[in-house]
Amino acid sequence: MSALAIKGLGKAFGGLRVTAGVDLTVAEGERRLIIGPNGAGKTTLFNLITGELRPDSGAIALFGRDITALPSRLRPHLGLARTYQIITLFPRESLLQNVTLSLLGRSPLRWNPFRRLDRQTALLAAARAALGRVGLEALAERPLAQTSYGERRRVEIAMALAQQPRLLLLDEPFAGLSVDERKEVHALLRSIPRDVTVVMIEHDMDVALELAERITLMHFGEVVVEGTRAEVVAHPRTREIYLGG
Amino acid sequence: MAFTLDRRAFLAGAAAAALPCAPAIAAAPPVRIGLMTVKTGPLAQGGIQMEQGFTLFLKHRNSTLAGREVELIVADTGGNPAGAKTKAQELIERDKVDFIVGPLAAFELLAITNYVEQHKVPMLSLAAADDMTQRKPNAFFVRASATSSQCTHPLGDYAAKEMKLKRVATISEDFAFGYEQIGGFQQVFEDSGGRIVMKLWPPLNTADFTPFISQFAGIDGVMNGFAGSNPIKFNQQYAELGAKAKWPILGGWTAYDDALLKSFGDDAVGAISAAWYSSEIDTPSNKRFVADILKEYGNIPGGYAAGLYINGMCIEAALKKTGGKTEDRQALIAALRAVSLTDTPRGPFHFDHLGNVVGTVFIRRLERKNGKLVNTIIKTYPNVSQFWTYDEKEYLAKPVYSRDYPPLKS
Amino acid sequence: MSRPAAVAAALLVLASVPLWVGNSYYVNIASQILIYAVFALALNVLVGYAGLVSLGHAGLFGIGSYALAWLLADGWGHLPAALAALLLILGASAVFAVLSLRATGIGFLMITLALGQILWGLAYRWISLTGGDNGINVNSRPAPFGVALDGATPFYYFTLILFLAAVGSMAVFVASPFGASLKGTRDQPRRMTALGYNVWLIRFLAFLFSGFWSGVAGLLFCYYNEFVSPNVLALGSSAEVLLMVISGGTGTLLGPIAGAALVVIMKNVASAYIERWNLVLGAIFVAIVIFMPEGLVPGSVRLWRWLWTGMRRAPARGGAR
Amino acid sequence: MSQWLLLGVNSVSLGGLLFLLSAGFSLIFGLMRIPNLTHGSFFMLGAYFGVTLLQLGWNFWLAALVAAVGIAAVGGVIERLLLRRLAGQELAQVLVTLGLSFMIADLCLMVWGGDPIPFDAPPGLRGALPIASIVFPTYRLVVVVIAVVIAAALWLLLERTRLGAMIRAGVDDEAMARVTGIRVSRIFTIVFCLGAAVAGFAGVIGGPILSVYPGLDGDMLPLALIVVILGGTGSLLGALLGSLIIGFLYNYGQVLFPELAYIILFLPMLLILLFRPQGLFGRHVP
Repeated sequence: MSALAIKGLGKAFGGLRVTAGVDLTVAEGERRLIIGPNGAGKTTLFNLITGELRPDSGAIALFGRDITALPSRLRPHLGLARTYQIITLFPRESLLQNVTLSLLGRSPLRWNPFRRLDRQTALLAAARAALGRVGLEALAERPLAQTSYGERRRVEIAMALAQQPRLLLLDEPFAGLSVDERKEVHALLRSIPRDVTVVMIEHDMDVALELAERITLMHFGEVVVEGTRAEVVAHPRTREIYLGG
Repeated sequence: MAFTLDRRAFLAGAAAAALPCAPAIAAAPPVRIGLMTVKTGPLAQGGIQMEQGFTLFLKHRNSTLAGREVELIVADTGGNPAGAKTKAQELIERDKVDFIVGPLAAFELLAITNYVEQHKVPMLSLAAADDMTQRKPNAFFVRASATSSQCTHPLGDYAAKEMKLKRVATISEDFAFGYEQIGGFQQVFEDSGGRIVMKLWPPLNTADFTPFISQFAGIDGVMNGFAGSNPIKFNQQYAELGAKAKWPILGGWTAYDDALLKSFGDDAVGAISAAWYSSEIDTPSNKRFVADILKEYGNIPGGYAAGLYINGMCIEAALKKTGGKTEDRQALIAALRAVSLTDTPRGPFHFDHLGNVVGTVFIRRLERKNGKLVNTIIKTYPNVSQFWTYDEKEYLAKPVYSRDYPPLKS
Repeated sequence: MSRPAAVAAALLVLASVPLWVGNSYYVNIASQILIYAVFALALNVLVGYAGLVSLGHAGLFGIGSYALAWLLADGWGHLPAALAALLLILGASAVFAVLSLRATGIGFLMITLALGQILWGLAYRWISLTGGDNGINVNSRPAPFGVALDGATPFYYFTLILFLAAVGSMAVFVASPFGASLKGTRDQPRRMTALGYNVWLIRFLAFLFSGFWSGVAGLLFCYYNEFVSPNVLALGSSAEVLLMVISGGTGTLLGPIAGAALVVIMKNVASAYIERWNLVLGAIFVAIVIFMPEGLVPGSVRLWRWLWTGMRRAPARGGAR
Repeated sequence: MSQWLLLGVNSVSLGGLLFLLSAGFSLIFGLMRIPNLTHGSFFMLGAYFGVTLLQLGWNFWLAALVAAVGIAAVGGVIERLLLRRLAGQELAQVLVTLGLSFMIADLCLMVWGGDPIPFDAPPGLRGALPIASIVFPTYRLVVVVIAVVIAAALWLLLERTRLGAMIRAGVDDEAMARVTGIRVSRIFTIVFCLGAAVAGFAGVIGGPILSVYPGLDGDMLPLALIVVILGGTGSLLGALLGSLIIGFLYNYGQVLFPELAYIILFLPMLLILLFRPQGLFGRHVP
């Protein structure tokens, strides 16, 4: 059974087709990299997988279950998590509260209006652990607004990991990071256990290619090439798209 | 920008003005009068005039009534019921007033009537809600102006008997004051042989009356009960649409109040109205009142200013009767209700056993004389009671005039 | 001062109001402040914690007032009438929520405004039920556990108890996991969905909570005035309570209370001394926006901190010299 | 029959006045995303300015133009001193615009008193014109002409000038406009002044129909809101068509459904909000 199976996925905004007949299959435990020039429809594809956008055609299956019509909010409960290219965190809250919200999302506790959140020791310990995993435990109490961009990127990843995903979608996790930060995030992504399937959009080939087992190249909303790193790099269409064909 | 500190400051100012001729006033504390008026928002128009009328009265009396100094406390209700309630509490519980004068609107009065009665404070109000002196009387209330229907009763009589109108349409704001005015008119007009064929109720904040005016047809006159700023808009639109040329227009006192004359154009000329006050009345006190309001405030007074001036006269007469004493509230209200005056701005009047005025109602025609608009008195109905010529018991057995009562005859 | 000490001091001050304000009139003003504070706190659940600005909340407040007045006039007892009114409020809140939560932002504001105006129109026009602009008189206050609430002081304590219950429930709510979820939907609704939250349902439940306390405030208002008229449902009333929340400080517990005190005092007490009190009130709102755009309470805290650190730093600098 | 014709003509006329009232509101709301709750106050203040000039013996049209300029100045001061620093803070905008409307209403009461002040239409336009079987006040027809002229002028300004292009760019995408080097802050001031000016002008033009009185601001603001919701924000065509629809709804609704008089405008507004939140002719969801 594959982690993600997409068949004939299509989406258009007005007259503009941003996703056209995409087929994509990702095996369980696989590390998949999606590349393509700006406007290729990579983030749109993520939004379709998470349900933030509704496809016009096609089907999406998560671990063998068809989720095409499933409301977006239920998909995290099936083990789907993502990070965003443009950081979408909770600016007024501390790092700990950010990660706690992520943990709460999969806990029935989130409906409880009576108990004090700051007394939920198990939950908070888990949130601290998640921050620890990305090396931010020392900053747990700091308001998000007072952290650096690189730190926020790591919070994004910590929040996604805290959801205990089976399929993790990473939207440009290295964007805007310094060399040192890249190394840290790189190590962090390498440490993700194999029972988590990872699909990543990334422009930075140097770091990304090393992480990926298979690569999908998209252009104008379509899958152009798919294969191993060597196959894709060697493919004439890749050169054509990236080197100004 | 100067903010008037209007409460204690007034007392000081008035006392200073009175000094040269003031007799030695006994050590008794001043009589405290609370004036509930509206000085902010859309109802301020009438509220400001109310304050003018009462202030002038106190000035005429050097702020001394029946030998006692008067302290006036002015409270702005903001023109809403909850505000009126709070201000009534302020006046009664904090300032411990002996009389309440006001409030302006019926819905303000209804919000405080029980409270004021419980605290046994005599209240003199312009608010016209019929039932305040009919089916739900308040033992501490007197009304020297009129009930909503008190003036429109004789107007119905005049329309049927003198104007010989047969089929009349009515139009008034969609609220109790409108219902009661129109109901009173309909009752007497139909009892005198006329017929109301159409009743229209535009919402209070109607910007354009054209959709209503356009519905008039098959009639020989229109009766209106507008108040506030609506009469200006309505009469202008009534004339513009050619309705005025076809059907004579009649109205209650608020629709053609003398204070509105400066705002009307020729559109309103010819309107027939019924009012309990007219600036044209030839009594000494009215001449003085009109001249001084003109001098002090630059406008002709109407019912709001006159009503408050007359309320002041009632308080004065009652105090004279009690020898200036205010402690015995039962005696005070009894004295107030026993007041009977002849030389007042509205002419002679007295109160009935429910505390409502019995007095003259004037039928006026709006005319342009020497370039000025005036309401010329064309007929007077003396000694008009709130029950008109009906038997009180039978009258009170019927429901209060409302949107649907009396009903339209089909 | 520690937090429990501050709370104890505040409770002491509130509980002793009738002893030191001197006159039953001021006790009544204090009751009014508490009633409006409950209302403002209720609206703050939506405005401050859910990021949903309602301009129709006077509708819910008014339904509470009217339902109570009507049921009492119909001969119901106080307790059943109040309970039935609260049930009705929950129902009305659910309808308001289902309709208005089709939008957020300005759309939400406009839908609530339209709903409020429609209710106002009904109250005005459905005379057989509401008495039209004459309103409905309520002739008695309840006597819970045999304590008659007719005087200003007993009624103040009755209001104070409900006020404290409201503040307490808000404090618990805000600190709870559900409160955190609600704040999350305010800041990043899309992210919240991706985290597995049902954003619509969270907002809906918050709306019910807000509507419930608005209704309680409406019941108190009805008992306080012993009178209801369409004025309580008017757009002006909705705007007034919104101004209380914003001027005091949204998303805080003390802000709406401070805002309620400001408006009630300006309207009722200051208006006795300042003829143009509307002008002054407007100017105060504008000044708040200029000097404390986050609202009176957070703004004062900021100013106080700034002064405090400034004062502490100044002598230290002097010593270094 | 003639009643329905009269209502029809009046619907168009009222629509014209409503357009003048709401065009500025729509522009300001569309470009600056500011729900300008002082708009009704601008209308009323314009009417008071106008009537004061008329009482000094000024020509009607000159008075209307000068009142518009005066309100533009008031609007400019408010935008520069207050709204400028509140970009994106909707709650603070609500607080400050409502606070200002309190102040303006009370100042007007202080200066002009509580009595309604009537307006005369300009001489020569005071009578009535026969149209088929009815007579209709000439001035009300002139209002339609004025509305059309203002609509055309605004349209030309928005569609045919460089300033207009910049404004439209701002309406569609503020961030994009900034990137392309448009000085958005100056555009904002210009648009706010323009919107205020049209409102003030409308106050004078509406004077001979509505007169001016305390509370006129509160009567007008909801109408502007309804028109903009119905027509869609930031769309001139939307404001025009929205005004016409409200004109017809108001006139025929009052006659056909007197029982619904109080909700005849808010019910359609609610339905539009629920089922077509971008308005009938709007470009985006507000």
